[in-house]
Amino acid sequence: MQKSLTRRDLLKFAGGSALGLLFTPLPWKLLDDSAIWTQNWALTPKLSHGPITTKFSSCTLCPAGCAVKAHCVDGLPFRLTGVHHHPMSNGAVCARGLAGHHLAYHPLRMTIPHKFSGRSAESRLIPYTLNNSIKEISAAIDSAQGSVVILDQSPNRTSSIIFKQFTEKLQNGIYATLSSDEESTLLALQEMFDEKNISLGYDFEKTEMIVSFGAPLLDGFGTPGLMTKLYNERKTSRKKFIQIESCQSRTALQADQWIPIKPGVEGIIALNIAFVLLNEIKLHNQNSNGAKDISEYKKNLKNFIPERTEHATGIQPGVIRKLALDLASARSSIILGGADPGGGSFGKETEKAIAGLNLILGNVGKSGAITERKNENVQAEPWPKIPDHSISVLIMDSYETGYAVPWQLIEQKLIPDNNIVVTLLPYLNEISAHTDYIIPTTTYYESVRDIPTPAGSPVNTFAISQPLLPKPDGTIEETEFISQVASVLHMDFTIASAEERIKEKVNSIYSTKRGKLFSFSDGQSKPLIDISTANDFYSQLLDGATWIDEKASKNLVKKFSLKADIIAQPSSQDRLLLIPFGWRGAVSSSSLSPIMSKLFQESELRENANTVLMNPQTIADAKLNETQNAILETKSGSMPVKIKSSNTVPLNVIYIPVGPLPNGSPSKAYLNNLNALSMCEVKSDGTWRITNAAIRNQTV
Amino acid sequence: MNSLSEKKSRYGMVIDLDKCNGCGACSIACTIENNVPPAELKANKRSGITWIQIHTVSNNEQYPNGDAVFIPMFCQQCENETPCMTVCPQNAVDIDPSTGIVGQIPQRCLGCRYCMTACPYHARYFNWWDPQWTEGMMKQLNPEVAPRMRGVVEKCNFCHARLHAARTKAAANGESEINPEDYIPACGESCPSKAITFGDLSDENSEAAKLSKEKNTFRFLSRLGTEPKVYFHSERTWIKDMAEKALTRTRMEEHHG
Amino acid sequence: MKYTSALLFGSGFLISLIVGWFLFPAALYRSEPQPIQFNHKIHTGEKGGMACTECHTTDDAGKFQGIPRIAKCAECHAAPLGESDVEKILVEQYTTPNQEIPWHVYSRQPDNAYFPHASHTTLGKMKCVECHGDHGNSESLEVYQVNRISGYSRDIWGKNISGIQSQPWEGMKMDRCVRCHAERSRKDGCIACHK
Amino acid sequence: MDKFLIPRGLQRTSFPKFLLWIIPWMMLLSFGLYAIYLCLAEGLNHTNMDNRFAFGLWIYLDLTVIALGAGAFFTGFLLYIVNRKELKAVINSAVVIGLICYSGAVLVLMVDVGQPLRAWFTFWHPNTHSMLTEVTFCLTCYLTVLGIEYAPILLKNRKLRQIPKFLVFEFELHKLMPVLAGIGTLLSFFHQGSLGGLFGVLRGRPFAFREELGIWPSTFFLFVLSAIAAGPSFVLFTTWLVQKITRKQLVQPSVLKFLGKISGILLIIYILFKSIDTLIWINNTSPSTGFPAFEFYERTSFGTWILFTEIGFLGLIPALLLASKRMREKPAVLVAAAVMVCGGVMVNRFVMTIQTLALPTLPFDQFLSYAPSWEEIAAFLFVVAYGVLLYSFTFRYAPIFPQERELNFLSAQQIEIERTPLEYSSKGSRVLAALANKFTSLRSLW
Repeated sequence: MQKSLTRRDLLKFAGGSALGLLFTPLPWKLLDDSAIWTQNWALTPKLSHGPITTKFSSCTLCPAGCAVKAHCVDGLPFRLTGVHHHPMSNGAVCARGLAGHHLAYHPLRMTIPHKFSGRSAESRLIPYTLNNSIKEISAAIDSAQGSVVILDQSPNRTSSIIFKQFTEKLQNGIYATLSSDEESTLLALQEMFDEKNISLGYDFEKTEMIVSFGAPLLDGFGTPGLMTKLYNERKTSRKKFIQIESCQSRTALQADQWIPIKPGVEGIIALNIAFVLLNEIKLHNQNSNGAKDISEYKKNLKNFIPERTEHATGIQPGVIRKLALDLASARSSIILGGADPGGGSFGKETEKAIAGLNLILGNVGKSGAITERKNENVQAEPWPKIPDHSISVLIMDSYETGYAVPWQLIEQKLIPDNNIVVTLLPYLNEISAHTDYIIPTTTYYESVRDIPTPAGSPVNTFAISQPLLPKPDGTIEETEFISQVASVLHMDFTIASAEERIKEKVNSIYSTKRGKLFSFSDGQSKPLIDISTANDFYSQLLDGATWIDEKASKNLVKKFSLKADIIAQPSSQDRLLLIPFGWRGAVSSSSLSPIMSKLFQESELRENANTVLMNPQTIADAKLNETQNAILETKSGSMPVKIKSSNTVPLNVIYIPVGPLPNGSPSKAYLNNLNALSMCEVKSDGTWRITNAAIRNQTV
Repeated sequence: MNSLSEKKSRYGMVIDLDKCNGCGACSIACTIENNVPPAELKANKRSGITWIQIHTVSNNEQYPNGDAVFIPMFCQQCENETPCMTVCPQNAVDIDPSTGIVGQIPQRCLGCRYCMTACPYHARYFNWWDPQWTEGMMKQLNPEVAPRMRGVVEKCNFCHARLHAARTKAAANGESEINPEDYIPACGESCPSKAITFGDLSDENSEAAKLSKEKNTFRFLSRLGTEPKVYFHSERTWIKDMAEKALTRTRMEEHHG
Repeated sequence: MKYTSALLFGSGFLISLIVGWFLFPAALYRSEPQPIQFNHKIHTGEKGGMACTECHTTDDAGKFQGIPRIAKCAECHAAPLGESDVEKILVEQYTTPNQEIPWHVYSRQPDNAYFPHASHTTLGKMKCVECHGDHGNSESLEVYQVNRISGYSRDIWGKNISGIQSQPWEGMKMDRCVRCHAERSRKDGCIACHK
Repeated sequence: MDKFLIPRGLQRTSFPKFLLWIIPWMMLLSFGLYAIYLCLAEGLNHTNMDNRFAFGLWIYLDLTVIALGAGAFFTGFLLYIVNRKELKAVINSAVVIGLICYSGAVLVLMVDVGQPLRAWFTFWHPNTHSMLTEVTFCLTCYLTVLGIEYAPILLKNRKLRQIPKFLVFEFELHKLMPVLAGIGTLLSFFHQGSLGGLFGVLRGRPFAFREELGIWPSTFFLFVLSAIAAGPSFVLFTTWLVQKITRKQLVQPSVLKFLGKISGILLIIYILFKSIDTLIWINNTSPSTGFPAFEFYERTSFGTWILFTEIGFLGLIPALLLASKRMREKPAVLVAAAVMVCGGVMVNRFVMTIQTLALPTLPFDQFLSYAPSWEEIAAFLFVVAYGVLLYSFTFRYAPIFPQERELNFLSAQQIEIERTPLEYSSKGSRVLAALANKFTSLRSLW
């Protein structure tokens, strides 16, 4: 008989199969595999299984050029560490350097040339062919009314030589450099001598006393490994760190003595000290008679009796006298200033006043103080010396120096609305966003680069940074670009490849037979003469080694002038003062590995670009409160900022960090005109440290 | 059989706060070493994954009399009643008996975050987002540390992968003990001011063991009785008092007359 | 009539058993051919007479290198030694253009597993065979099967879907490691073998 | 149209009206479902929780609903084991409420964890020291028990009763009830306690940490006590609410009073122990770890007032109200007190979860704040909607309240006069007024 299946029959069937399944591996295996799936799904990357190797190189992220050991998998670096016992870097690499191998893959990285549709914040960035850009740039050079300038931001490389030769071949060409603030005191010192082209360096290791006017000695100055080593050994080596600075910086916190001062009075204090030294203390090594202008210098010092300027500086005369006495009694000392990577130098006159103290104390040309080193610098025109509104074509080799450059500083030299600016830079950042052409050069660890003597080094050194990463197509070496321009302009000018140039340099060093070679792999140094051939020397440098020259022994007995024009007045305190500060290498949006967001975004260790530091009292006076959004105003414009209260900053001052924005890539508008630097006014002497500002509630 | 674990070590760390200048190198080295992804766009101090959080701690004096130290805070490797270990429902956290290191196995973790509420040092981090690297950085991951997936907890384990490497090396040479020089966590190795001393606390002659017994060496929240293995050293008494809550102790005495 | 319900129930039960034991495994694994039919026997047998460790080396840090890179093959096979087609493919497609061979690794463990060969072979005096079976004498490579869900090689779970293995070297899941370590009464934390 | 499903002799609203009632809840349900999808598919970055506030709204609500759901096991315990027959009137309702609370909690928990697919590891590799393991085991087991207890209620459905097998099954199940009640009580005792232990064991959180009595911290026992004290109150409140909404007398007033009485007495005991515990904590436990208790209240927006609200205003007062016979007689007071009891438990759970996490432990750290994201709230609303729907359907198709028939026999015959919603509100049910404005006539809704 017919029987149709009812719903209840279906239930029975289902029940049976359900029970059956429990007796098969199916449900249990599925349970297991689904869990394993969550452990291996495609949302998390897979690791490479290739062989692990190590290579040596040198960091090119800042002039210090620390030695680096790269641990690689499948030939790509996954970890960078320092090289132990290295004479300068001493086994240390800074936070930024540790992540240097990421920079090639930065979100703002560019691998093909780009052209801006205009200069305004709205202008768009258009991908462009290399040939067209070179044609247009060459044409501009050809038809330039004003000067054609190559601005080299990390001088004394072998590339710098090419730049210089190229500009010399042009009738209106200038090869210019922007001094890194680290050596500003030394440069001032060099200018004070009659004899030109001498080059100086700090002999920190042997000195007894380091008096720094705001130089971040322990927060990215010189070679980090060396400075921290000296600091840690200061108990045994009887070294004293004295910091004269308005804010309680990292260095001030750690220094043996911190002398808090009002902002912008460094020059006055320097002359205060000079006064005490020359009038109240019997200096055993009286050196100032070398000065031609000693008499009027002394006469001028009368305005700088500590008591007279106390109201201006806010320091009791006692403090200054004590400091002067310590300096006089120290066997050797170094007095240096400036060098905030964001704030820039104090300006020539102040630097002279500070540098002069070294001359008075006879610190110059003395081991354990400021020594002369053999001058191998590529002679260049200092940027400030270039007349305003005179440049019609500017080529910036903006190979990161780690120091801030406000666009205004560049702009004031350009012929208004009739100029072409080219950046040889693989990133879109605060500088390149203003230019017409961005020619993407190779970046860190992508090509062979030479590491010239770092600024402020007491001896000459040389190292080679060997590439660790593949060179992306579309990028071009800065000198290759120059040679292509040259050929378009039909200049008789052949440019050797980077390797060849470096080989030449190596040969010239080898021919001197001077100095010793420190090898990274075995941590041993051997005299240069022990190396059989120049090629051998080259290959050793390439595999990881630093050449260190002998110390220049001869003492400087030269005529110099001490004159420094300082007005015994502090900067006006009627309004709030805006003071930019930075961390070497972290002063632009592009120069940091995305990993650095750990310090800027995921912790408050480093302030990111839209956070200003203010004294709680100042915040209260301005009728604001902490972590509130506010509007910062200066002559140059206004920008939204977050307020952070801090007891490390003085009253009536707004400290604004020059650094990357949190949360990824910044907007063109930010890059162009909404960043800390653009808020600062660039003075005639090329400084931008102090600007009058106001801050108000966002809602008002 | 391989007798690596027969010798019982207690790895620990002493951090000299007077040497630390808050440069952040340890934090970055740690991040790279352990394949921690860059900050997600929306991530912040509280939701990000930074195994070594460096806090700037001030004594709250007014300018210019203030003083401050930088305190790298990370898993303190508690030894006694390890808060996170005892609460984990499925043994994703445990103490390695041969090293005393508190291990976290993200692949076992179900992401209940109970351990995070248990940790007094806030040194555990949850993957709120899927990890993300730029294309090229993806090829630069440390091949010896497994990346974590969304929805699990992770934390410092004294760069345990480096101990693995050291053990492999020793074993290949037929040795059952590692060479202490082969095992230094990334933070200790990278610290430019050599503020971090790492070593075996149970080994009397190790530098770390010696420093951990010094007068001005202290631990944070030691009165919770969890016996952390990360020590701090500073001549500044105020931070010591703060860390051990010695001040609150005196305040208590006032409070109870 | 009164048996219908039992019949229905039973049939459902039976169908499930068939699905679970036979159809499911077939569906769960995806087969992928190896790029080259490698013959271990030729290399290790009297013809080649090589030891496992001659190709499966460790680096200076003692890290096991797994399947050798193409450079190793090229040491002998830069040019064909014999007439076999397999070798022809090897030379033409891989050693000559210096192209790595995209092997499928039967015993590939997940990224979070740390297995130091040195500790087991050098210190622990274990033989390759104990974990990998007599792979070294195989004449050809069996087809590589991958779990569609977990992405693991089938050899990790073992050939038998039930998880019960006939041979000691079958199956390479964690419980196997744990068992062996337990037998030797080793006290290890999870991170001793996880990274 | 679904008349054939509605229990005999009981009056239920017409199907369209019923549809009108459930549609908004359905919409809420799907809204919540969307939020849950987001959290599961894209990760928990959709919540406002973070590394410092690792637990949030969800855990807090889990603890709360489970505490309130305790009515299920405790009523069962009193009915089947202590043999208080009068509770038969509410047992079914209590069970349904319990089922809703527990399944809801487990559901939210599955969204709360970062890797739900690995949740079963807890059974495969359990850490026996962890309170959470205890909770997970008991919760899942007890949920099964509730399921079994719920089955007979469903089987009372007229259509299902036609199947003889089911009838027998139901009968058998009823014989099983005392056993189930016993198991349920045992399980509940453990997980209610473990939920308290969850925070009591946090050595690293001195605000929550408590000394151990035997193997469990004191919070273990306090949670059990507070749960069984609040459970009956919640059953009382829900029953009253259902009566209001359905405009039906469902249980004898005496039953509610009895529930109130139990609640009151237990609450007095709880308050006693809680006060002792708090005193020990303030004077001993907390300071010994370097955290003087007063600090917790002085550095945060949660002043000591929250402590007094919890123990005094929402603890002692309702306890005394419910304990006194005279007060219980006043229906308004009875219900109000019950609500206060539930509120008290909610505050207690809030303090244990949210405030514990808001308080910093490291000396240089600040007090934290946290506000749930819309996804978190939506996911919770999902559970609410799910609860209301499950209850509505059960109420409509199965006779939950045994006394309903005789209590409503007359009223079912007599013709009622139409009333305006306002009058309902005058009856004292704010909820009713709100709903009344939504729908034309609530009386006929059921």
